[in-house]
Amino acid sequence: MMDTSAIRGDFPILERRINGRRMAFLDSAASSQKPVQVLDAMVDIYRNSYANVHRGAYTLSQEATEAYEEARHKVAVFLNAACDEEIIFTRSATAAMNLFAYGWGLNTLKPGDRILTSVMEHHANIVPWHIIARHTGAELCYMELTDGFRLDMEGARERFDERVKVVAVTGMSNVLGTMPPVDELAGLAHGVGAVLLVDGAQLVPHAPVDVQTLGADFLGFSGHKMLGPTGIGVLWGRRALLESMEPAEGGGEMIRDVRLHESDWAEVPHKFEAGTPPFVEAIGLGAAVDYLSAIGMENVLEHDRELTGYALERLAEVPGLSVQGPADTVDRGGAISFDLPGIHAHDVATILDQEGVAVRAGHHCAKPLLRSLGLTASARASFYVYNVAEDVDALVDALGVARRIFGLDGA
Amino acid sequence: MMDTSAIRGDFPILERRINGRRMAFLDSAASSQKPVQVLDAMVDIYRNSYANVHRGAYTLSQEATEAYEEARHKVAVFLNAACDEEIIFTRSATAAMNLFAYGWGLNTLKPGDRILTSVMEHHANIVPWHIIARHTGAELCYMELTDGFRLDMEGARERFDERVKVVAVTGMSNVLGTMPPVDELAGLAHGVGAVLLVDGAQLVPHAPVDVQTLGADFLGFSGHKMLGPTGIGVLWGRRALLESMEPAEGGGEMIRDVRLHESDWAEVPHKFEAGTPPFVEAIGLGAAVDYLSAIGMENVLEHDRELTGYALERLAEVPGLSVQGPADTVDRGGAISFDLPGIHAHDVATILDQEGVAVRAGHHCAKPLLRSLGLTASARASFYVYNVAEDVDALVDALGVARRIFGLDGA
Amino acid sequence: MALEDLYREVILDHYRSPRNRQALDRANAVADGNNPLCGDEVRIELLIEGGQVTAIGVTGHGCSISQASGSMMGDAVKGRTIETIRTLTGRFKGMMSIDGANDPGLDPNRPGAVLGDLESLQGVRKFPVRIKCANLPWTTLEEAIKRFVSTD
Amino acid sequence: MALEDLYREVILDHYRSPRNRQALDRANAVADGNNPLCGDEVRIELLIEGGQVTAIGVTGHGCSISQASGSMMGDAVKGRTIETIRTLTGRFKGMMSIDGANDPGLDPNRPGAVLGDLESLQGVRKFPVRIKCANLPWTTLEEAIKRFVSTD
Ligand SMILES: Cc1ncc(COP(=O)(O)O)c(C=O)c1O
Ligand SMILES: Cc1ncc(COP(=O)(O)O)c(C=O)c1O
Repeated sequence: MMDTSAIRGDFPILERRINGRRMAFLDSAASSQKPVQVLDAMVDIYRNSYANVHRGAYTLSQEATEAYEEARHKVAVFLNAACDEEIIFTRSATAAMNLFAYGWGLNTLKPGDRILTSVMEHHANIVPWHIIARHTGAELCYMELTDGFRLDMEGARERFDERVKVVAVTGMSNVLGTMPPVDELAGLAHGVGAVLLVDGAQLVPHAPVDVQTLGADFLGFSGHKMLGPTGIGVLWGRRALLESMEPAEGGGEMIRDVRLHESDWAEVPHKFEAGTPPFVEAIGLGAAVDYLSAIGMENVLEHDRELTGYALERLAEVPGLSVQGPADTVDRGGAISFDLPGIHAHDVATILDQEGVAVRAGHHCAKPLLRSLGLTASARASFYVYNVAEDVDALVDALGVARRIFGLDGA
Repeated sequence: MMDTSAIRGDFPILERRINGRRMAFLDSAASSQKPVQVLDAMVDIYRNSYANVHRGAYTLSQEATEAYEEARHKVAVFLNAACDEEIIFTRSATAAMNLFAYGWGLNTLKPGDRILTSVMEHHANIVPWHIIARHTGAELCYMELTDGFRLDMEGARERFDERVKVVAVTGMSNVLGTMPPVDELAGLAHGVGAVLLVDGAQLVPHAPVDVQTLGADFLGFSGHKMLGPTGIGVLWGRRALLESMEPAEGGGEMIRDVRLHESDWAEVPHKFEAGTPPFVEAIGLGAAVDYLSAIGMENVLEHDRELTGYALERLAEVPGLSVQGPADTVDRGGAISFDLPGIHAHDVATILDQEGVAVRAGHHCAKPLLRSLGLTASARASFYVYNVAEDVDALVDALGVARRIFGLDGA
Repeated sequence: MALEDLYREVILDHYRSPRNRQALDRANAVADGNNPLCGDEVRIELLIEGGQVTAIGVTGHGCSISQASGSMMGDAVKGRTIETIRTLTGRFKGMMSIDGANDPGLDPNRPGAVLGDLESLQGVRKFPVRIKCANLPWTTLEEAIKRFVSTD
Repeated sequence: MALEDLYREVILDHYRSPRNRQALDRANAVADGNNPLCGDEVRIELLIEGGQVTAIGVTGHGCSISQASGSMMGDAVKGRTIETIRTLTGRFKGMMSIDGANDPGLDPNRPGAVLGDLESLQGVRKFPVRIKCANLPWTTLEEAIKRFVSTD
């Protein structure tokens, strides 16, 4: 069990009152809040040990470099990576996915090749493939959903043949909360000789991930959704695959030698980290990983699940409301999207905000999914380590206010 | 005149003692230190107004979005851009140059086209072009240097013909301090219908830049070299050119619509900012820009110039030492590279560090330049707003120690 | 900020029963607008005859504010000259801007184009992220008219 | 940390007058090594005959530490068997590691391969960024031997 009141004490922003009311922050799936420990770790570097990394033979630079590489090590341990070199720091999950799409895809894919993804992907795992498909002549194909908001594995199986060179799938949908069976997809992908990229933007913050058993070959995620700062993300990849992969960006630190008309690449991970990396942000992410590890990712998952179960129960009390996503908490994370007929999601969010409840409204960067659900927008509440049942109650009460204002109350 | 002692008070790290000695931090060309104002601006957002930008219809998200767009506005004013939309936030200067190379270059260049750059470029303005040249079949050509470490404009002029589609040149060399004549290069580039990208990584932190008179069409730079945080950079571009340019990365926020097999792009600048941007870092950069503007960029340039003049004078006292870069302070920034025969640059840096003096040693991510100078490494001292003459004196004294240890003293 | 200022009854009424929600058989000026952030979409179809909008269709989907704004706009511009519509548009956008509160056009005693029901959208100004929603039908209308004029 | 620990006279002597600085006419094991961070480069050429290194060439450029380490290494491995060289390499790298100070191999009274002049590089351990410099010739030597053995 988690001591949420101690945890809440580490997040000063939760004290903020919104429109005079207690704040229920229910938008962690978009970005989480940060504990003071993360802010302190970054401020400490800036105030005491700041200099560019990997570049100076002097004290501050050595200290900063050590702290940066220590952060890499922390992330490697957090994911149970085979070695620190498998951790590539990027700007974000989006940047990680683009690094892979350009570094691997642009240099590998050919006309006739297939990229297999799913309709529940975030734009970050669709749009880069549109671009790479256009440049290479490869074709983008989709796996569909069941009526129960799960990946339709039966239909999916038929999509796997030797034309498929890469499977790019989310570890947890940011709209539905659905967690597809990555291990099974890995088996299918490897069976046809394809590599598997998992979009871990929602999975890594909310569930224990061991890359040695996950089945994926590459995994991208962002720091800011897992208590870390903005401006930092990670691409994890199997070392051997990273070693044979071309870099996407060129610049300093990623080279062994630069001649006038050619360059040779440095070893991994540096090959993929062109220029001055967001190293203070990486150090912040290291502190976030420490914080999450101290709680225990099993406990984080369990806490989310409990709140999700409670929220699904309470939301069922709201007349007319429908949830887009699995109705139970099996293989499901704590992102709950819902539709309240007669009130547009954007109006829901505005009214909830007035009541101190922060939820997101819109297409959640998943337009193909929303379209396939027959929606143009939905509202979404999502949970993290600092949320409590009281937040769910505030949500349900505020939905009552929205229904009253829109005259849906026993009209 | 600048009040350096008031300025130094804003940089707590300058109090650090290195090996028991006062620290002379002379590596700002690699990365600058940060004033408390910048750290406070970022911590304030994290503690009080943090949520993902552009995504939420609730209070925190509106506050964060406003602060982010306000930072964009500050940078636009700082550069005298025609509008805020011309400011694209990236991870760094390197990322800005890669964004341009991929977004513009990969989608525009054809076999037979030429990319014209100079031998004094940083790897960030060479290696991306190696990659793009390989993908497109375009050819990379170089402008050379004069014996006085200036761009050889006579030779350069002959390079300009209608095959040249893009000119990519530094605004200030991080090794030599040389500031090439951007306006003249702009005339030459535009005369043959080419676009001009200026690598402003050193120029923007150290000199007043007005993009409406500079002559460049695109300009990339990093926040961390101008008192801002790591993880943030800028690509400025003329609006009309940005509007016709393809994005490099795909993801959330950069789209107008995403369908299964195609996407439409959002308006500038969002088209180029895929996913969650490093928005807290942008806000930090906004605070850095405020800090620099309060000093006045004319004063920053003048201060650097005075220290450079003084350092060139004092370094001339060191027997055998040779400076790579213009011998005067005309069109020259405060980065001074030098070679001390008989002591390798790396040894110089180690000894200086023991004396509290932080300088950089190596190829400075400019291998083609160093090779053309017949060197494999050099040491470099560089200045910024918090440096004082005492730092230069400490440098010269420490070089004396190095000479003594290596037995070069009146041997 | 009170929610009642935003969600006036007349707005909810237009949202529930939008006017001019039709595809025109015979339109000669059409534009599509969308708000990429919230996904609101609107299509404006106009029949312009003799410098006058003789028919208008406002379709699409979105939040109560964009839908109500479009519905009211249709009523306000139908039968008006392009000239008058331009004045109306300027006035509406003025009302939605930060200093809109001081617009004398909002004085009901003032002669000239009067916003009528549209004035009920004043409360939106207090919810800055929603201003785009209210403006969406109007910028799309401007676009449709611009296209008509340029091909005229 | 005192600079005297790092820049011992014997190191500076090897730096100024490097031994074995030659290209071999007849090498049968060659490797290039570099340290991308500081730009140090080294080339090791070996003539291996009957399991023994009968000639060695150490060329390249770089800082005093990498140059002196390479120079001393040449002296130490010349005439030795691959076997002994492996022991030496392990001992040298051990000396350069964090707990190298406790390596009994550094006891001059201990029998077996003794590092000799190379022990003067012990001070490098206190300057962690320079450890790579000291190790560069050795990792390159290992690479050269590995290539010889695998094509043998
Ligand atoms: C499933 C998923 N993938 C990718 C992303 C993109 O993350 P970021 O915006 O941090 O790059 C997100 C978050 O928005 C997400 O939820
Ligand atoms: C001239 C120049 N260009 C580009 C860069 C790259 O900057 P960054 O490493 O911040 O991307 C630098 C700094 O290292 C530089 O000095």
